[in-house]
Amino acid sequence: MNLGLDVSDRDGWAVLAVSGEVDVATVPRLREELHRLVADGKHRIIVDLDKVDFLDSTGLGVLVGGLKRVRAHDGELVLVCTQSRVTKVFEVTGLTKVFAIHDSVDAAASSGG
Amino acid sequence: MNLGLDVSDRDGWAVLAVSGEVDVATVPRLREELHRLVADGKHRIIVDLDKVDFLDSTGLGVLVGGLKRVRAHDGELVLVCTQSRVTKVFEVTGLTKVFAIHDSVDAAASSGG
Amino acid sequence: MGEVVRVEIPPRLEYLALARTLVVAAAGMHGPWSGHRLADFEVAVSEACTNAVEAHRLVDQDGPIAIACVSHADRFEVSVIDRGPGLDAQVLRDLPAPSGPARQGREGGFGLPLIRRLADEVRFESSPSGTAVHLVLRRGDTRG
Amino acid sequence: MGEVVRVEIPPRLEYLALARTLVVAAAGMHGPWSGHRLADFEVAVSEACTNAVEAHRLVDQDGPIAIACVSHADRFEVSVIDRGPGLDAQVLRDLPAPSGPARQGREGGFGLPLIRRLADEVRFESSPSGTAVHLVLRRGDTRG
Ligand SMILES: Nc1ncnc2c1ncn2[C@@H]1O[C@H](COP(=O)(O)OP(=O)(O)O)[C@@H](O)[C@H]1O
Ligand SMILES: Nc1ncnc2c1ncn2[C@@H]1O[C@H](COP(=O)(O)OP(=O)(O)O)[C@@H](O)[C@H]1O
Repeated sequence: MNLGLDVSDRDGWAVLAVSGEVDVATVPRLREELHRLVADGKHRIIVDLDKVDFLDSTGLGVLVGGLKRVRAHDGELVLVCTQSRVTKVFEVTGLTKVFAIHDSVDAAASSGG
Repeated sequence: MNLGLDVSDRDGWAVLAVSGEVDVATVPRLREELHRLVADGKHRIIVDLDKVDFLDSTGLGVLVGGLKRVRAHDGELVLVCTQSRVTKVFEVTGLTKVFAIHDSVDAAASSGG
Repeated sequence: MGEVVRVEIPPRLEYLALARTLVVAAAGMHGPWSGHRLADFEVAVSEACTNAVEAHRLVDQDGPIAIACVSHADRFEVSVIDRGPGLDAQVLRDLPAPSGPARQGREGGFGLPLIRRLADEVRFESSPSGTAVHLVLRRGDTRG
Repeated sequence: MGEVVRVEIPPRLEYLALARTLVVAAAGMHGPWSGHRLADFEVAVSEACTNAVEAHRLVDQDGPIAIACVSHADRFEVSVIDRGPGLDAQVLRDLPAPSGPARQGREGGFGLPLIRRLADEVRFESSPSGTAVHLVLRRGDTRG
């Protein structure tokens, strides 16, 4: 399946770098990875979507779910994305008001969060 | 159409670098370019197929046709290709006995021709 | 009417990527499409296909889902045709605005809003024996 | 029998690249295929599609060409189905060996030899109302 997931640490944030296609067929792996991070006590998460070629509504749903989970622990989940084809789906669903979307992992890591 | 053609000179050879997909839909442009080169008096031609992703039987036919044309002028037409997906179609049609196939434009240019 | 490319896929989510690949390739042949309009349209088509697969599941329908692409003078049109239970007109009417507050509380339900916003035009045809969703990408629209 | 992906294209050469894209994507879902076996198979499928388009031209047939992909336990099979004039059995019998001398003098006629050599198995079914060419890519074959 054409989805890549890579986890690293950055200034107290867990960085989940996603690549490839996030659709209803691949999204269960993204959901599991987010749940695992939260279960491991990582409540400040940067999801880096810059290498994502495709993101559908189920991808949005899982990110909203992840945000709710970390907030339940007073945490934060922020996004990195510069590609308009991906940011567009956040815009048209009004989720740009819900997620902080940064231009780079650096910018995200130094954000208030 | 997904076919790139680029002509340059190298040590007395005309180098025709082909990229993309050579199939029955795009091959007319390759045929025209080869005919134009021969008409322009270029009778020593290197066809560089290293950037070709796909080559079908009509591509083989046009190359055979080009070879016949330059030979009618005591010229030569040699190929450059290292990709097995492309060399394979020459092998299974027995055309590796007809064409000299080199690993690089340098090797082709310094060949006897 | 223009030439038609039609693909049939098994009603399984694994085939959505293939359906997208086909639609993007077919639309690409009939472009150019400015900016990321084709990428946006791809999302809309994918959502319609996801709903079609889910509709087949609801009624245990193993038959294929059909995706037809037609290029017209003024538009490129993709029809996603399923043999699911049909789409209740009420569902379409009740659809909250994409960016309305009802959306953000839920983890699902972003599909139809994305279809409406990312295709230039959408028509639903539905009966108890299935649904056809017609998605339009207009030529000469420079949005995006 | 496995799941079927079926695509219909207009009988025009411009659509061959799209047919190849679809077949490679469908086969890719049912791999892995060692070495460049899928790339070789792609050439065989493309040749069969070229012949199908040419067959439609011969009889002024505007209808679509169908390409069906089925994954079986032991093989991946692609059928290219046209409504052309049918394939004379004589053509298949008279086919010179791919690397025989008769080939090299001509600029055309490499199609059927490539199909025979680059697919693991080929079956032709033909009648005056059309031809189906079945191309097989075997699993567990490590040639290539
Ligand atoms: N092709 C279809 N056939 C039947 N029902 C459909 C179809 N498309 C959408 N629906 C209905 O519309 C609802 C909303 O769809 P959508 O906005 O995509 O969100 P989700 O699929 O996440 O629930 C679906 O839950 C389903 O009940
Ligand atoms: N699907 C088909 N329907 C009818 N005739 C066909 C078909 N496929 C092949 N043929 C016949 O077989 C001949 C040889 O085909 P091929 O080896 O591909 O070479 P070419 O198409 O270059 O002549 C064709 O010229 C045609 O007469």
